[in-house]
Amino acid sequence: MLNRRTLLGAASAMILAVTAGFAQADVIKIGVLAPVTGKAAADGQEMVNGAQLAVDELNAAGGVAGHTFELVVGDVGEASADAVATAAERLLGDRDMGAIMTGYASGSNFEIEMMAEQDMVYLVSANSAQTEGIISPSPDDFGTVWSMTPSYAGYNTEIVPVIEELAAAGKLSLPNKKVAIIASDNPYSKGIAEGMVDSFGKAGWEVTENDLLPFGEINDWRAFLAKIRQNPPAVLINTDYVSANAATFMTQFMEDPTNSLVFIQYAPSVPEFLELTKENSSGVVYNLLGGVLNTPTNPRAAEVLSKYKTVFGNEPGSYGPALYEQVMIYADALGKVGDPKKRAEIGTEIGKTNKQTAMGRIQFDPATHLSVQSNEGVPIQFYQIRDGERYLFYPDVYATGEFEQPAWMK
Amino acid sequence: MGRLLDISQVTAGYGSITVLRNISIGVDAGECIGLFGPNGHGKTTLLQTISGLLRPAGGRISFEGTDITGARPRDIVNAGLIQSPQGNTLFGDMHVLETLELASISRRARRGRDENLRRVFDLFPQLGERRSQKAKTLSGGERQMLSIGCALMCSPRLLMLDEPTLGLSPRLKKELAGAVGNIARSGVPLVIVEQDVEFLLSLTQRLYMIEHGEVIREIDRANAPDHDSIMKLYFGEAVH
Amino acid sequence: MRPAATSIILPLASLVLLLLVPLFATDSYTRHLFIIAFLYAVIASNWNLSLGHCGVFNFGHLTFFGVGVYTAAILSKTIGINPWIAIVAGGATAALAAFVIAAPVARLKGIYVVLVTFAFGQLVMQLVLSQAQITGGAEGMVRIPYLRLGDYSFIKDYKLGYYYAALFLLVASTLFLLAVVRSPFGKSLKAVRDAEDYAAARGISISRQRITVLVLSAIFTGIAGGFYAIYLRVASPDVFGFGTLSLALSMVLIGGTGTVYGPIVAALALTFATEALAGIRGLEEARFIVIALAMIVVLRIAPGGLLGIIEKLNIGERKTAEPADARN
Amino acid sequence: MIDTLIATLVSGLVLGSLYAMMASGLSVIWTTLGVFNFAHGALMMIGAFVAWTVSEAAGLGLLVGIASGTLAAALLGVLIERLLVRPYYGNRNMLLITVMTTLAAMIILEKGAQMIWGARLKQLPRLVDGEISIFGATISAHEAILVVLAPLILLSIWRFTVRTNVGRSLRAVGQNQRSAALIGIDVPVAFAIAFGLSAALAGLTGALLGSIRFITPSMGAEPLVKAMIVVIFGGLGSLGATAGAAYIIGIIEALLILWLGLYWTPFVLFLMMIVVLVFRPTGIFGSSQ
Repeated sequence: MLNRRTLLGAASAMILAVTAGFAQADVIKIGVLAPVTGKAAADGQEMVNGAQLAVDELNAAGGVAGHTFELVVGDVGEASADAVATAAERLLGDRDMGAIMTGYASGSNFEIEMMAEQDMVYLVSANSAQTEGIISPSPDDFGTVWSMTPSYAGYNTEIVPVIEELAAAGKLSLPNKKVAIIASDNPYSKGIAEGMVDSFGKAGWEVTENDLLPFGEINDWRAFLAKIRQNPPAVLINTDYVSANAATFMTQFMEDPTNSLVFIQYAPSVPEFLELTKENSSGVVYNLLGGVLNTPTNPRAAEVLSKYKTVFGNEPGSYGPALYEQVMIYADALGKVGDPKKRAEIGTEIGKTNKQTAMGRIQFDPATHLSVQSNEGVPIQFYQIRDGERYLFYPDVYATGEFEQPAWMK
Repeated sequence: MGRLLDISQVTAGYGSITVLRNISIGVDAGECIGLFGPNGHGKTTLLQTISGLLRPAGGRISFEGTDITGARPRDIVNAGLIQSPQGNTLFGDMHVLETLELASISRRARRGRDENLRRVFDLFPQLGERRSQKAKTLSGGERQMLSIGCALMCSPRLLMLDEPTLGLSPRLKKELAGAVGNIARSGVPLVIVEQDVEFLLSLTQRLYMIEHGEVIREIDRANAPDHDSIMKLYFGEAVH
Repeated sequence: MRPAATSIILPLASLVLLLLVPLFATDSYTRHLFIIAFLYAVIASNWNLSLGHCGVFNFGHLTFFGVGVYTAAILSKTIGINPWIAIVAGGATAALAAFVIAAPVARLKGIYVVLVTFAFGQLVMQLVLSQAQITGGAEGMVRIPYLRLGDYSFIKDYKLGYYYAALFLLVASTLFLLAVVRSPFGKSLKAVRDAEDYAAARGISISRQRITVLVLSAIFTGIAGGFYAIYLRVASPDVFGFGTLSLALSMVLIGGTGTVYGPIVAALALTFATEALAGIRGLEEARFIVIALAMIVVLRIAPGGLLGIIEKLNIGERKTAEPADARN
Repeated sequence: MIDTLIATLVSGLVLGSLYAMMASGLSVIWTTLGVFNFAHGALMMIGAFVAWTVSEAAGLGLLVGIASGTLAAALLGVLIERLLVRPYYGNRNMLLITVMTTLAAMIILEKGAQMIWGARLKQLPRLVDGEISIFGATISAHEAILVVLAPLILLSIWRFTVRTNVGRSLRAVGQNQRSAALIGIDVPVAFAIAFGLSAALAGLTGALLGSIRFITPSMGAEPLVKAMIVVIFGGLGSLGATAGAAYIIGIIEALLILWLGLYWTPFVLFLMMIVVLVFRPTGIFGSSQ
């Protein structure tokens, strides 16, 4: 025991000595923790691209407070715990690391604790329910960790009033007050489905189906759809966010559509969903929290999107612009603090952010470290896809088009 | 020169185990010879080496004057040097006729296919009766017939039979011996590996006695000792 | 008699070196890599006990690891048992799982062993996925309690405590393996591996041996799983995935498996080699290709290491030189 | 209720056709060489990607794409046989070594595909558009083609192995290599043909599936596992048993999804696989030795 204490002391002393010597580095590294390989590589590469875009732009403008930036990628692969931890350790172990960005690295966001332990600035986009779960018991321990996405609570509740409003305004005729919900077995999908069941129930709807699928590749939705066709609900909801699964769902639904409004969680916002479903997705509805708010009243979004497209040649989903903005938020905070080594201070500064971004106006809730959801802040956005175009129809202030009853509904 | 099959100083084995040691054997045109000796002393290994299933570690094998040492089995079959292997199960799930037809796959054999087929069915009428039966449903004797039939379908210029009577009843043995005799009389030179000395003596002109991978004695018709003394020599008193 | 240098001095010297590593590697990243490498070394060397020393081609070895992971996670987080005990309990449940799968494995041969153990792994994974209220389903469990020793907490010490704990685990596992291999039982394993018929004739029960060896190989693998869960504070179903399996398998194969130490050395080498490649942008996928190629090359040209065991797998067929008639 | 049942059976038929094509390829290699090819799913994926590249990226049309995908997979299959399987002929542990080498091949193909084609999902257009209604159950016309095509392909492979000398020699080599060599069959060539044929089947399956599912580097994993279940269920042996088992598994899977839900279906399938392996390792159609 004595031995270990001595060793520990010696080691800590060495670390202090070493870190002190490097305090004046003028190139700050920005880590991106992302699934660059494996199944989620499309998302991961978009994250890297978004961050790279911001870094290049900052460097071209001469850097921030005398510092320029360099991007370092930590690949989490298939997001196994040791892959995420190893990549995170590698980034954390780099003495020039100023901040780490991610869209999502693990499904559980467990790496947040690793970041907080070392006072590393960590900005994350997705899985806000997990982030909230980790941070809200003791927000002060996570001074450097902030989430760009607001609480997912809006996903659970907002859909009911939006649909009822559409019906009341005569834009949507609902044959009955039944809803069928299918979810995939992961906290995101399942949590939202449970929330929706609750919200619809409270509003007096009958939930006719509430199925759960294993998380993973689903190639055949026909068994579920067969049940739907037996007893068609007015609203059909799928909260599986995997775009390939959702695209298959949509295609198989359209083989023999029922008189139901189809709502799919998140997946339709991914660019390839459109490519994959083509005309089959015309009419589908989805919503986004913390997604790109591409509307005339928020010109920032169009600007970021067009920059991204110019450099990388394709349309990004949410993660490219999100990582771009994350780097920019860090850069702003760094500009105020000046010294990249004062990460705790930078974290505090990030917490005070009040900035118009591609996602809306970002402000953070000190209790949860999530961005604040509101029409003036980061709004929940409802979209409808029609003929390959996305129409933002709710909230009205940002609307880029009207909702129209899907062609398959009588 | 001039020997049909000439094996000189061949050494072969499996991995690090040497089975054949500098063995030399020859077969002349029109001749039937027998290989004889205790089990596990290299007779089957020798046939496998000749057929190209095993690559010899040393020595030379030539057939009709052509060097075939280390040639591929398929080329050796094409040359007409055919083996009917021991303890045959052939292709269990293939029909008799299918098997025989397949056996004439080599370029040379394809030409004589119909004639060979007739010859096989003449020789083994039972096979003709069972032509659409799967090989695995045949009796031991019939399998042996099919195996020899396959070899004949290859249009052999030299036929090597590895223990054709193994495990057969005396009656079947006799029947098969008759058939093999017919093949020999039709002019196909034979190399026969057998435990049954009487069977061998009745068919062959010469015998090689093989022990520990070497030829320890060559016996001509002329200097043949009688049956009992051969048995004594190799199997001790206890046989019979 | 082997020279003392290879059997005692070299391992001891390596151990001393590893004990000193934290003095030089003061950053938590390097130490983390060592910890992960130690865990893989435990997995690979124990796998080698069934694969190399007994010739049982167990494709579900990582299942034992996963069982350990979830045991420790559930016991320490859900039930609140001391993490140290939870880690050791991982070994017990893994051994139990090994016992369950051993029954069919003992009866089967060749490819059927591969398939049944693979299926078993998939079955356990499906079970873990489907019991989401206990296991956390697809996303797994997080915030698992961490280790403490008295009032010494294992976090925020730049992983010093975990380093030595993992090293201790590796040393214990290695001593255990050495003891097994050198015991009369270990020698009878060799007899079975090298001549199944002969061993059976001498009254060695082959199926009992296979069961025993699978259970023994699971113990430290399960403990390593428990340690993994407590160390990373996560349990997620990807431990059952193909990625972990093929990485561990490549360690066993590339290490060469005549000895207990081969897979251990390979685990250390491969962990650092792949991590070095992981740092190069744009080559993230390539590192897996490099490992796969290394596996193929070793299988092809390094018979000393790998073909040694392969030769000894599945013994008992005498007609060795015949072209592959390996089915049964 | 009847409608649902019919829809389920049709869905099982689609699955069964897919499994039959995958599993018969696996089975051809198994019966001929005694090799269990873990790269089979990856070859299917390559077929789909090449079909996509030729058809979509190069714009040469879907049929040319499918043909190229099939051919590319076949060539890769022959290459795998040459480099990763042939060196171990005659080794008594060939089966287990090739499990490892083909596993390595799978990793290389999957990761290589990701490097070449990137991470974004891809899809091929369908051979024909529109839907077809069978007894009130609707499937896409493309899937209907798959359902019709699969038995035809299997039948022609079966005829090939029964009627032609090349096909027969594949069977002969599978049943008894030594005897096959002794009647003049070129065993290595037969092996290469078997591998090429099997890989071509995988490639064709991939190219056809690429219009229904999405083309990703890991798209072959699930069909490979299902094909494994099928060959175990049918017994590692004859083509007919494999095809029969494929349809049975397809329908069982569809029924399980209907009755138990997607959630428990994989669990039950794997349990079935273990039970069959333990109690009848030769498969339900195989003769117990």
